Amino acid sequence: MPYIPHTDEDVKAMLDTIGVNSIDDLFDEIPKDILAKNFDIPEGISEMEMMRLMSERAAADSNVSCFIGAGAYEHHIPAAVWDVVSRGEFLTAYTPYQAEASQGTLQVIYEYQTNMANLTAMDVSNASLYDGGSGMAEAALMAIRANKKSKSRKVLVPRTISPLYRDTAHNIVTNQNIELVDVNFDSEGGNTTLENLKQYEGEDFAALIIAQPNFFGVLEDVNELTDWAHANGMLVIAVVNPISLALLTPPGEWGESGADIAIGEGQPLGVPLSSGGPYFGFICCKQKIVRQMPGRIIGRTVDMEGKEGFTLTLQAREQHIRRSKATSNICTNQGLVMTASTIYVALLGADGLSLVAEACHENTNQLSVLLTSLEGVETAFNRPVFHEQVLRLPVSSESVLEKLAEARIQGGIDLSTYYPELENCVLFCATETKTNDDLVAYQQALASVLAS
Amino acid sequence: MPYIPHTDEDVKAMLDTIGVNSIDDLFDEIPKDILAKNFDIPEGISEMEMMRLMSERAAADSNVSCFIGAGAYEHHIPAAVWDVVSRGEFLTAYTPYQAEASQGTLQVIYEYQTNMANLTAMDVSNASLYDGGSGMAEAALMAIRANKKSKSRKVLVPRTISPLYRDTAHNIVTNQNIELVDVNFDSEGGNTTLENLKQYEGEDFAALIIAQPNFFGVLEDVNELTDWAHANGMLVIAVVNPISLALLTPPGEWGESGADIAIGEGQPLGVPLSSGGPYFGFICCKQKIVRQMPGRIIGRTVDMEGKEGFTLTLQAREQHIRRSKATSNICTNQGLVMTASTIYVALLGADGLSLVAEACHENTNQLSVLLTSLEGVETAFNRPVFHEQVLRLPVSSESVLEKLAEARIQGGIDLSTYYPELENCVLFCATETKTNDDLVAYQQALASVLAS
Amino acid sequence: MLIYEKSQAGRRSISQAPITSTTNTKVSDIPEGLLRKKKAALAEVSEMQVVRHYTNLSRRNFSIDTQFYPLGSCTMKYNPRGAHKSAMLPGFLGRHPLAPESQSQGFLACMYDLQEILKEVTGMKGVSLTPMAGAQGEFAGVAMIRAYHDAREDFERTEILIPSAAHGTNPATAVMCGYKVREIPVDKNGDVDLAALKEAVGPETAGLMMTNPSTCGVFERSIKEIASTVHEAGGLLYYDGANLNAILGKVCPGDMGFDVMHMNLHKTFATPHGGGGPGAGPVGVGERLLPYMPTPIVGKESVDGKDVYRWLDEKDIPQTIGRLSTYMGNAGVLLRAYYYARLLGREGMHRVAEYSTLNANYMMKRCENAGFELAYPGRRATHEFIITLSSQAKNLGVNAMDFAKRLLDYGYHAPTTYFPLLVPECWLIEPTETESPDELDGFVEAMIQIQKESEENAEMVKGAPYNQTVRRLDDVKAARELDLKWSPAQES
Amino acid sequence: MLIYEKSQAGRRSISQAPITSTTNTKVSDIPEGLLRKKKAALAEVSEMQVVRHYTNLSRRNFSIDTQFYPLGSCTMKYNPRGAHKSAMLPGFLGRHPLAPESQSQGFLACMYDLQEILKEVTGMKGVSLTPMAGAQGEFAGVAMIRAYHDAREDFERTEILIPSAAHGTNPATAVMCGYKVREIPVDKNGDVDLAALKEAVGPETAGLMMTNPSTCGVFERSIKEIASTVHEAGGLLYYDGANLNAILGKVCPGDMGFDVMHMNLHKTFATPHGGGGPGAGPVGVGERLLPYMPTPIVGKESVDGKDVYRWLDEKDIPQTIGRLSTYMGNAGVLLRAYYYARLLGREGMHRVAEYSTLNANYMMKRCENAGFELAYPGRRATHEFIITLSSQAKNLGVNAMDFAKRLLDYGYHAPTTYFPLLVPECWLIEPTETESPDELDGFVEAMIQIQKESEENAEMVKGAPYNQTVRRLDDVKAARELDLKWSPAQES
Ligand SMILES: Cc1ncc(COP(=O)(O)O)c(C=O)c1O
Ligand SMILES: Cc1ncc(COP(=O)(O)O)c(C=O)c1O
Repeated sequence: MPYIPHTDEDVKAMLDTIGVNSIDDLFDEIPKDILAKNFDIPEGISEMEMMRLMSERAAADSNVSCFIGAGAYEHHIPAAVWDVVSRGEFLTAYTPYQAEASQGTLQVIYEYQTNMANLTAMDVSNASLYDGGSGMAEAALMAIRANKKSKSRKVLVPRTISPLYRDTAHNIVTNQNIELVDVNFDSEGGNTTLENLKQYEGEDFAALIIAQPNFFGVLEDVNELTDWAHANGMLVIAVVNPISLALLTPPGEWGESGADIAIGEGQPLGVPLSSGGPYFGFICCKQKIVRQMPGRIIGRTVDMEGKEGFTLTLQAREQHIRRSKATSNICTNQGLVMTASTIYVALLGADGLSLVAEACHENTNQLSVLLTSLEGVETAFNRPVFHEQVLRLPVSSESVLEKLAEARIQGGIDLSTYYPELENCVLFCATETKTNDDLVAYQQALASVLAS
Repeated sequence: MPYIPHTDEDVKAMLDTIGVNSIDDLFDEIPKDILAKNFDIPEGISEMEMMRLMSERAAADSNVSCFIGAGAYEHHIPAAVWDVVSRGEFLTAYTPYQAEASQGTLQVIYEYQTNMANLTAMDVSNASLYDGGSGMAEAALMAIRANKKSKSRKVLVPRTISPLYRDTAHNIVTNQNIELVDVNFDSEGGNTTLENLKQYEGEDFAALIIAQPNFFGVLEDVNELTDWAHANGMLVIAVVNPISLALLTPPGEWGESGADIAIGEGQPLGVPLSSGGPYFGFICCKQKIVRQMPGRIIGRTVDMEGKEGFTLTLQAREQHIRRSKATSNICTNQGLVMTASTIYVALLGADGLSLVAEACHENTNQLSVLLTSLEGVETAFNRPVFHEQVLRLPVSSESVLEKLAEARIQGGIDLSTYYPELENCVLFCATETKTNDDLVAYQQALASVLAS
Repeated sequence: MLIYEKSQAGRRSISQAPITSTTNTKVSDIPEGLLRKKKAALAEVSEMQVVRHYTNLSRRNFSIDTQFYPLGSCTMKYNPRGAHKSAMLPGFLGRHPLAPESQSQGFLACMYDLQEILKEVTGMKGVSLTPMAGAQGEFAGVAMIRAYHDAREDFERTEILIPSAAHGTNPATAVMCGYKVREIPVDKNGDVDLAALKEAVGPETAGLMMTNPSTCGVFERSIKEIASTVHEAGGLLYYDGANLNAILGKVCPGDMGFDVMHMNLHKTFATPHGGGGPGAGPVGVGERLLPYMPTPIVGKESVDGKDVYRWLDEKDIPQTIGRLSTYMGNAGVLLRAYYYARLLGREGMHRVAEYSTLNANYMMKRCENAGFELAYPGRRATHEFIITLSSQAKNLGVNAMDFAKRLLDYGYHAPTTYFPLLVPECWLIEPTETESPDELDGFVEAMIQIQKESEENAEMVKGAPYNQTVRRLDDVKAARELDLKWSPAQES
Repeated sequence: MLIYEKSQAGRRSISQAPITSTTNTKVSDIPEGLLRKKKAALAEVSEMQVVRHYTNLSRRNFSIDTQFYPLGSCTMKYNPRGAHKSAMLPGFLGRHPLAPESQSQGFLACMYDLQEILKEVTGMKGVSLTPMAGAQGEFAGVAMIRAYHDAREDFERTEILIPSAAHGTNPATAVMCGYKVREIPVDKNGDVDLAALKEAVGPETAGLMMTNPSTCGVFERSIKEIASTVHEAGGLLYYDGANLNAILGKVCPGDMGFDVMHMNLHKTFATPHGGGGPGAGPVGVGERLLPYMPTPIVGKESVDGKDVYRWLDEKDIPQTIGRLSTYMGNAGVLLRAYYYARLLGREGMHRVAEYSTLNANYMMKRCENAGFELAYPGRRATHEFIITLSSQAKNLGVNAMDFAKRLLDYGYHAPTTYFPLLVPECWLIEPTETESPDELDGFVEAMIQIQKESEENAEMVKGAPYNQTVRRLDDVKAARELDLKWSPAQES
């Protein structure tokens, strides 16, 4: 019996203690007619067989050269990260409800909160949300609660924000009659301009969301946008790539007074691509709205003897205390992945993160130069980008990407799926993991696809 | 500077404390003319680059179906084994010289000693030797010290023992003028018979070494051989596969009074093939000769408060105390791998080891049936085997194995390299990791090689 | 000590720095005004310092790998190392979420198989794996209930009924889906108060959310009557699968009358809790809610006699409530659950319920024999049970929290305390099936010891814990003088 | 508690049992008389019990990943996790030692590269990677010295000279190679007594084994005179590379006049010590010993412009001393060392010596300033240094062992005590280059504290340790009442 330690003698002795004859007797309060029949599922197999099956399936999807980004990035993850994270004491602990027996996890979260607050230049961070997309939904809900000046249940959401984020957030907030209002972008720059926003001036919105860099890799004029939103009574929600924050102005310093809430996908900080999860969403905010924050928060305190220690705090926001009046229903979050990010950030430091960001940026630029040297291939937008780029091809991007895939190059994503106006457009990136040979291999593969 | 934490300020402050101007000043006792110049080695690279290089090289050697045994076996290793062994506290500790700060390692070794002693049915075990082959050398040296009745520096070594072991042992003992005397084998049975030994009766030998199963996979008549040796004043050194001991008579029970020393390669107990190492040699013996044992031994004792604890003991045998009169020069042994074996044995238990042994045996038998169904392929010996088998092919085994390798099947080893008389013979095995499809794939590949 | 306190300006784990390419243009193409001015205040430490710091931090945790951890409602069972290893295979870790389907067949096959297994063992008609935890599974479920009523243009249904014993996520979820919550009381036997339920249901009832067994640790015996009551009123039944471990393989939620449910794979399917997550909360639905399932889902087709897997999305499920995560959810957790499901297999599933129930009933009996007061003495334990320490609190001044803290000194993690809220001074104890009777006995012995200590020296017990890395912490100070991050100023 | 004490007959980690094939013939073909009669007495426990047991055991260890561990002569530096990960790549773990060369090019390339790097940084002409630890490297080296003399039919040379400060493996090795050992005294400055050496050398001298810096923690200044003395007498010089960390990249043993040496890759090249092993002890040789190197060695050829690697054995090196291990040695350790060497690279090698020397000299100075007595006060420290606690032993009754045990309570592993034997009450302290000054300072502070404690309350210090999982252990009882394994009888 996999994972069950009981011997026949154990069972007999235990049943005797309980005073029943069989294990089935313990189920005698359950109406007989709902007891399950046999299942049509495979018989149990051994670890050895399963490892082989899993190895074969994992191998089937490997040996590819990946230039897809679109919110999830292939970065080098130091070996130390997952070696330490996989220690049983991190891996198999529960949420730190008994603080004295969970100081390890609690201190890690406190350090994580510090990292995220300092990276974003915000006042406080929570202990993680599920992921970037659902995090944006939580941020929108939080902004609506927090914006005391606004009665609106509407939030302005530029179309330069990831369509996957917008979709996710919409699906989560819509049941509360909250509307995410699309804002168009400048077709030359691929960014959101004041021009695009003008029509909403004077209207009541709870918040404006600003992504930096945006989904196209394009850099928004975040200072201008932030000030515009604040001037119009809106809170500002920043959606940022944490690696980029080593280089780019952090949300806390956008415009005159900084963003009010900053969220994003934590994956770039030491989390493997892993088909999309587990990642983690981060959310930071200004101190004054911390009580509107969803999710767990850890505080530093002292014990009976005055010794420093850490504990869950501000729990009155959470579902297990506040129930239907909670700031969110989130309970289990992404603790382990957040732990990985904490170790990753410690290993890299601010300087290391800068180097990673620079290397990604350079590789992407480099690849862009290589690809646009091919006949008919050009960049789609004329604004500065960070570490990701949109190219327009002379032919259907869908079929080009398919053909590249046959050469085991995952060349990016076909933007026309999400933006009908961006026909033949491909969104790609080249992270620090790519060598010059990798870039040239992409160029050559694309050249031969275009030639064929 | 990889792995060096010092900042420029650190260095300056430290030099100030020391009272020198530069790090180079610290080397001022070294004659200038022997200071090294620049090296012609590659520049340092990053973890990311190195991981990529290593991944590519590792991948180059994979995707093979391995039917080679010959002393190293591909067994399934439960994931828990190396996950736990890789914990920093096991991985990065030193030899447990400070017992109070090393109870983890010490108790593991005590449990390891117990496992090996109980598996072999011997009285005591040490804490590991380097590997099986060098372990046989240590056993021969030990037997010569321990056999008070014999003045001989000669040991009888049947040719059915691994030629790699014989070679290794010879190279190690020869400098002490010790001779390992070859004993021939029965060409029908592939085993060592009393007939083969008869010529040595009456001569003075310190010991007879007996391998069970022997290098050909053939089962020796260990009881008969043991009694013969004892009757002739020799000690008996058993060379055994620890997995086999779940099924086969343990050395401690061979013949009338059991083997005196038992050694072997520990690799089958949870240690990856890993190109030949690190593995570990085990050595067990009768209580009365424990003071002749090489290597570390752990004992159970109590602390000042009477609490159970573990410590290095009988150190007067070892080089760091006894120096030139030590039982061996061994110092660093194979601690971590021995730890892996301890966890492996705990996971499998006696019943699990039996099942592994049976599965290997069956798979090998099964494969043997499949292969000998091909025209001209036959088993080379007529005695019962365990889990390994010699086949005679109708053509050169070297070229057959080469062609199988092209089909990514490693079909076994070419015995004629080691035994000129065993022309066209292949030694192979099929462990529990092989499925029926794997066996059939080998058969089909061989069929097509033979047909070509 | 915090990692920042070990930091030294200029120190680095240099081998982790990527070599930048030769061009050296750096970021000169980014406008100055968009660049960061001041370096973020992060630790500057060596690789060894990092490994040592976090290794030592890990050692300050209780965990399943080191201790018995009978935290009620949390199902702290053994997390197979093989599951971890197989989900960490480079091929799985390296797959981009938007990789083409043609280069994703290995992963998709696992997901498809898992969907099928979960459907079968829950008696549901469809499963979507995408929710990233139990609470998100709840959200998906209630959102589907809403989509169902909306599709029928039944817009009057504005209430979700929830028994008072329910977990906080249930009411919080209902509100996130735009519903009002109406609480239904629980009677003294731990059952839902049927009369109260019957009074509460009506045309405003969108549905009922409940677990069975409930968080009272007992099986809701009138489940079929509850189901028909709600169904007759036009509402749907949501099953909170947090307690699925109690009935896995023995009772299918579908057969109890539930229309929709989530599974906490990080509980019932043994994926590690990770100190707070990640989990996975797939939803299963009956016939009626099939059209509304969240995307993406994995579909299987036969192409030239070969199985080909592909993502199903809005195009395939036009009435879907849509995606709830950026990509497809917590894939790595799902792979671990798949591993676990395959190892248990057909004949292993029901043993989960059987042995977790055996362990709980054995412990309950031993506690009772030792003089501890059961919350529901006439009832069978399910996979968990409740004792109340009210009399200890009243007579000895030692409450449930004191008992819990003292238990840590004995090397056992405390059970869930003060939940469910309706039982005073309660401990919700869930041993799970993977613990041996020796551990259960050791735990009960410790309780007996603490009882004795409480009688002899209550103050000592109230001062617990003593053997942990810190003594009892000041939660009030933590909440009053918020200290939520380290900052350089504060320290220097 | 021992794992056997958690055992229950019939319990099993069932998911680890291989499924046996359908034929079910089992082992009926094996004669009854050769089969085991009674099941071996091993633990019968569940997978979780195993994980929990050994996880908890690991927590009872000091280690580099958790503590500063300045054990002299052992070079306890950071063991990069990346090295571990790359050696654990499935492709490397799965390669059979006898796999065909055509399917081994990845592995062989790593080994070839490592040979080349080691050759270059030691100034040797050839390197064989096969020895499995330092002591086996010594064996290989001395065996080659013997083979060299034998080949010249110079059979009179029966002695190996060894300074008295040498590690025990040196004399033990010499004896294993059939030599007599003659000890050479060390003078009060830690240098070899040159006069005594000159007296000892002669036609019986096969060679001299020594380390430089010696285990006295000082650099042997007269190394060139020592070398010429031995060489002129017809002997060869063996370099014990255990202290290579002190000079890596700064001085090549070849340039000091050594003919042969070993390297402890588990010290200088940062492979983990594993609680006692495994290590790797490659040997490097000068011109004269090239023909005798142990096999196998990896050679490189160019075939059609492509590098092809292959094993060299007796066919290629007919005078080889032969193989010393069943296969090729501790391949996995060698891969880790290769990783480390590549990360350091050309410009990183000499920093090892520089910063380990800086750390040692800094600590030595701080110890001296704090009033501790240095064994060789006039000398520079190398990568390690010695203090003697004789005056503490004499005046306070607190000896080197007591100091060491008390240090454990401060969270630091003790330095090497009572080695080398020639310094009374000594501590050999080796901080290594990977420790930051903060750790070094903390250690010295602890020593100062213990000194104070010894002056104020010697008994307390002599009773240490107090914070470990056991108090001081009874070694005498361990040796007198041998208890070397658990057995069922003994316990029940
Ligand atoms: C009864 C019950 N329902 C729901 C949940 C929420 O699940 P999750 O934490 O996965 O979001 C929990 C988790 O503790 C629970 O115990
Ligand atoms: C000076 C010295 N020489 C030789 C050795 C032996 O090396 P190994 O333990 O690798 O066999 C050691 C190991 O401690 C040593 O310190």
